[in-house]
Amino acid sequence: MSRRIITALAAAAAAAIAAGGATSQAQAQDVKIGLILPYTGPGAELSPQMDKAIDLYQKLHAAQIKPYKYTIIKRDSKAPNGAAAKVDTQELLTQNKVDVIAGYIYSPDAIASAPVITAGKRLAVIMNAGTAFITNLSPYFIRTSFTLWQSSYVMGEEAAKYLHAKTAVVAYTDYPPGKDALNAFKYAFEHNGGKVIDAIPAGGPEATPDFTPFFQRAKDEHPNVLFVFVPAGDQATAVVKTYAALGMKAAGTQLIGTGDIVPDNMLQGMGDAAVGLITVHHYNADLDNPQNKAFVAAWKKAYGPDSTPDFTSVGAYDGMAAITHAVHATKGKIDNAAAAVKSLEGWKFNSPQGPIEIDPKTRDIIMNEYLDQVYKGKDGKLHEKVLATFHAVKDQCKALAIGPCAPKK
Amino acid sequence: MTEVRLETQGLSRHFGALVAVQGIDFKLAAGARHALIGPNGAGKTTFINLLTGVLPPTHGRVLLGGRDITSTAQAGRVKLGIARTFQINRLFRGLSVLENVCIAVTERAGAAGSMFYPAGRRGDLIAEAMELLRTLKLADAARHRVSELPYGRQRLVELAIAIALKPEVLLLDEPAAGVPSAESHIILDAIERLPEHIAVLIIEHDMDVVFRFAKRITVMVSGAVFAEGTPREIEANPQVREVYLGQAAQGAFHG
Amino acid sequence: MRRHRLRWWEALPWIAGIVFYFAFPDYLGFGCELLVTILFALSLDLALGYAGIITLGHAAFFGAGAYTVGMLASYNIWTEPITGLLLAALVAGAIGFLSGIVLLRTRGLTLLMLTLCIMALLEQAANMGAAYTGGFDGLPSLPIAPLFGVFDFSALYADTQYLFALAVLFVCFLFVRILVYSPFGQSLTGIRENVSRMHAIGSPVRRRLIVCYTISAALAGVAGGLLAQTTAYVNLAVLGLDRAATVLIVLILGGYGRLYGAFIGAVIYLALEHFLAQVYPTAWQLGLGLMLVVIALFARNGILGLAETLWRRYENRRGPS
Amino acid sequence: MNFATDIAGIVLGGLAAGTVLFIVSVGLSVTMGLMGFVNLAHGAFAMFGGYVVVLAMNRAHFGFGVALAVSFIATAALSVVLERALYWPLYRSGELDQVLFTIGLIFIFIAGTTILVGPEHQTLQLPAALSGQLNLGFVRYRTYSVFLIVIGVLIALGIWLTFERTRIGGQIRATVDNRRMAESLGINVDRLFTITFAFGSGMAAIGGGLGAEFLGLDPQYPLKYLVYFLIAVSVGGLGSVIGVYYAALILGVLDFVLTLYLPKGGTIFIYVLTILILLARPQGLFGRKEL
Repeated sequence: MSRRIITALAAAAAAAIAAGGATSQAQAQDVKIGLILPYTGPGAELSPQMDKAIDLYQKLHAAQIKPYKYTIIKRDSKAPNGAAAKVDTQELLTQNKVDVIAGYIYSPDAIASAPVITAGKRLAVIMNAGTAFITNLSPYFIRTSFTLWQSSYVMGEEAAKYLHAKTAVVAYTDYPPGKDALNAFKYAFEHNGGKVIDAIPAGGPEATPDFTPFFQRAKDEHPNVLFVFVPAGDQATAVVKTYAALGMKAAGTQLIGTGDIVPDNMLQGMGDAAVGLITVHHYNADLDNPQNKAFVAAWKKAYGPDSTPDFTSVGAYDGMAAITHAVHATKGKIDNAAAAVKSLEGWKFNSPQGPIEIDPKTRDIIMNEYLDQVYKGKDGKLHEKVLATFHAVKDQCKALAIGPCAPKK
Repeated sequence: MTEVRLETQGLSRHFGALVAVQGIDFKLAAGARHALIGPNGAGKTTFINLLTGVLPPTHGRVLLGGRDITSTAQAGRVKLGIARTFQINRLFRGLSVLENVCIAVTERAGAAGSMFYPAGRRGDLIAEAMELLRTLKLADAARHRVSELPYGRQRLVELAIAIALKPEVLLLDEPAAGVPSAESHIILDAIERLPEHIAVLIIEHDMDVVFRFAKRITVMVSGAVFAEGTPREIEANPQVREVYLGQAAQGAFHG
Repeated sequence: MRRHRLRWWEALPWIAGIVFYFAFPDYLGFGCELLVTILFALSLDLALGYAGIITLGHAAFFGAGAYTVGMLASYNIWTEPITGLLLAALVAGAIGFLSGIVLLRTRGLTLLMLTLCIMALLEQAANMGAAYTGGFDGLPSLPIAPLFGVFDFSALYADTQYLFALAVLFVCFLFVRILVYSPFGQSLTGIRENVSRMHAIGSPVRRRLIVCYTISAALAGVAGGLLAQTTAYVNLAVLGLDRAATVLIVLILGGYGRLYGAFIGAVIYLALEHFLAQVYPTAWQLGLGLMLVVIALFARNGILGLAETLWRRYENRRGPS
Repeated sequence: MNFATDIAGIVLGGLAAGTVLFIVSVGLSVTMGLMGFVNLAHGAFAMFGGYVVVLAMNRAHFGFGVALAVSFIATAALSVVLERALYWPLYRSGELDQVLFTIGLIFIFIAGTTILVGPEHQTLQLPAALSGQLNLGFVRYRTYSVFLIVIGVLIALGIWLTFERTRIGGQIRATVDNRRMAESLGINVDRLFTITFAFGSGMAAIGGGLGAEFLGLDPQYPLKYLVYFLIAVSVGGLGSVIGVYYAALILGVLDFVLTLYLPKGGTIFIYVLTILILLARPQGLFGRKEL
């Protein structure tokens, strides 16, 4: 008896699944995008910046998207432990039958989901997760954001070449992006004649530590530059404030970092303490190119004059552009992951951040990096000016085949 | 005089500068019915805690059947045959009356560490617990949660748990405390029916209880033994009357 | 005293577990998470619900088990799932035993803080050893050998994992069930209900607590190992306060010291979280918070406690029978 | 840098960090000690207070001091409402039910803040007089740290005097020691709870505002720092104001010096210190009764 019930239930379930599959076939013009971002938990403040960019892309490029229509199904990846993101990925693929997966702010979320992406055979566009080796974990990953090796490597070179620094202290958040930043900076700086005299792990990514003891230590070591990586967020504000409050500039130590310490949407909150900081990043809202001017103008029109896009927004925006390209290139059959990935290998795009390309070998982004300095504009607000531009920068971790970045045999 | 079961020699306990128990030499005979009385704060409960090993003494020794148990831990003394009840109930309030007693019976029988058969399968232990409940007239409440019983019957459970350990020495800390006088007789009846070989030391304020029950009385004042003797001797001792009773309780003393 | 006898309704969770497998093949990933959480909550119930050991650091053992399985698999030393779980139990149990010896002389808030700090220490150690543990990014794509050498763990549908997890939970549940109704379990209950009375009846309280804590830790280790196997992934979060606090909430919500509280709590908490988050990805915590507050205010000892109170009231209204 | 200025830097830095911890945690210690209520949501009141300060300054353009005062009053008022409506029925419940309730409350605060204000973190712009560096004669140091230390001393002194010298302080001490006795002496324990709870929450609000410079401020605040508050309270000893003060300062300075000289140890020191202290003194440094 019970066996019959189970069989009946199973049959009903199978019918339901078949019906679901049929509807997605019927509306071939409809492209379903599963978007996985942390809408709650420590990463919650990053998601709206990406959501807004995704909405804005669809608004600005409705003509390019046609004749296709995007349906975006949002899922919360919650705390950055990979578990929720993995189940989200599974269910988006098996229940919602999405054609493409996008998002992933935290690297563990993308790393945990990699086997599911491979088994589910769908294109997955990484819009923020930065650990360099992620793209090795599944053949269907492409990345439109960045790795810490790109910005930190250039910063390491330029600390030696442009700033003529001889000694540096590195303070970094003690998790993989921080360690990547440290390794990349150290590699480049020391290959250009500099010397990293101390590397200080400064707390974890969640609770904001008191930066005073770390910076006090750095100050006492009198380096030419203090290179800092912390996740963009309230830690960045605390870094800039502590640097200013300890009077390190007067003591002869210049604060430098990746753009994470001066995220565009938080810059105004840092006040004068941020003036003069030098960073390397692939984007800032003041970049002078026509795509960015249009993008920022449209953003401010849509979300108000006090709202500003930042590098996470651009990662999401470019990710949508990549999806649009793949949809057209595969004639709507973007659910054919191999074809979709193939269409994106070597894809070039004029992004608000400047020209970008997807490296056909690594499926990772190739982008410009900019050496920026913060200054106070005539409008009384803080802006960034570009001191130098570095073209077509690849992820150096994979280029140099360091550690887990070396392709697995 | 019969054989001494429990003995203390120069037993003292200090709490910082406060001397709670001061050089007590005390003997409890086998099968004794012995009462310990004294005003509040005289150190009676501390004395019990020293006897049971809850507190280590500052000075002095505790002997059980001639053997020095001063450094034996509380659990060890229970195994040697010293059981006690508490002035304020310490019961397993969320469990049934039967379970309360069964926990004690199982522990005494040395079966409480067994993991791989249900406790309910030890029919012998349950039967023993039920038998005990019957003698204490608690059998009808066996399946009730302890917290649902009237306080007087809860005091009986308190007593039952101690008896279930089959002690040689039983220390009762105000067994009728807090029980409405209308119900206190059930406690007294139970105490009177305790097996004769058990040496019983009872702390009690109610002089009716003390004189009905005790064959011997020790009076403690300010942590030291003030007087000891038969009920008649104690009753006749004018100093005890004065110190212990003060002015207020004149006449309560078997008057 | 005859509570150890099986009752008909005790088959229901397992029937539901099997029906779930056939009815919701797309939800098995979530199902695995649910089963792991139930097992973890069950292990906590043994320590907290039965022995009254209040801990906010149980993820220490969960994480130890997860890392045992994860690191052995990641370096291709040991990938067989069943023995892998036994090893996880062994490692977690050993840590439970050692920390139990040190910690279990304290109680209340002190014990809570000590368990919490031990867990935090392990988490920090795992972060410092990121070269071996993978740290925050974790150990990716763990190879897990097929079950009995035949059934592969599927990444997309998690079907083998689900049945395996269900079987593991069943075995562990039987073990816990036997334990709590045994004389040993009875004496744990005594310790929870009144520890000073247990001393007074001559119970070796500390030894019992250490034994209980060790078993509980070993079971938590199995749960952690199971997580590593079913998700093929392990990272620092398995040792985090997040996981320890969630399992505590799950258990209190369901009702502790009741064996089935772990089931009820996990199902309601996770299902609410999962499905609310699908509908309101940004605001689901509001609904979850409201539910916790309401349950805390109107139920004593969780949902099962509430059910018991209601049942008694109903029986009383019907009059004594 | 010479040795003396090094020491001064360490002491000032550590004291400042400890002071923040003290101001946020002191209310928790008193309410947990007094009522035996496990109020894990204490940090939610600190967050609420911090948001009131930031919003009052950024949107209503209040001064820092005025904003702090407004925040104290607003948070205390909110806490009275919650205490009478929701906490009160749980006083006689088990501590685990209280844990369930307060965690639920944290979720509500997190979600509420996210929905009403947004998920992004808030920055607090200090008045010019408090930013930059201050010359103390023997050393130049971060002005705001010095300011915090002074405020911390004043608050600790104020609370201590209230406890030792006023009627209500005496009542609180009596109730912490023995609630039943206090009730039988005719102390209105219910009213005392409400007043203490409101005051403790108000202090948390001040801490949220004053500490924002170091701890930041976002919806995750109540969970992010919960462990640190609990550590300060348990190390100090439940119900002991002075205990929390010294515990926070000791932990602050020791953690500061250890992270300064052994940064590779990460956040490990605070946990090691807590374990050692609690194993040596389970009731906390200044606690009189078991936790």
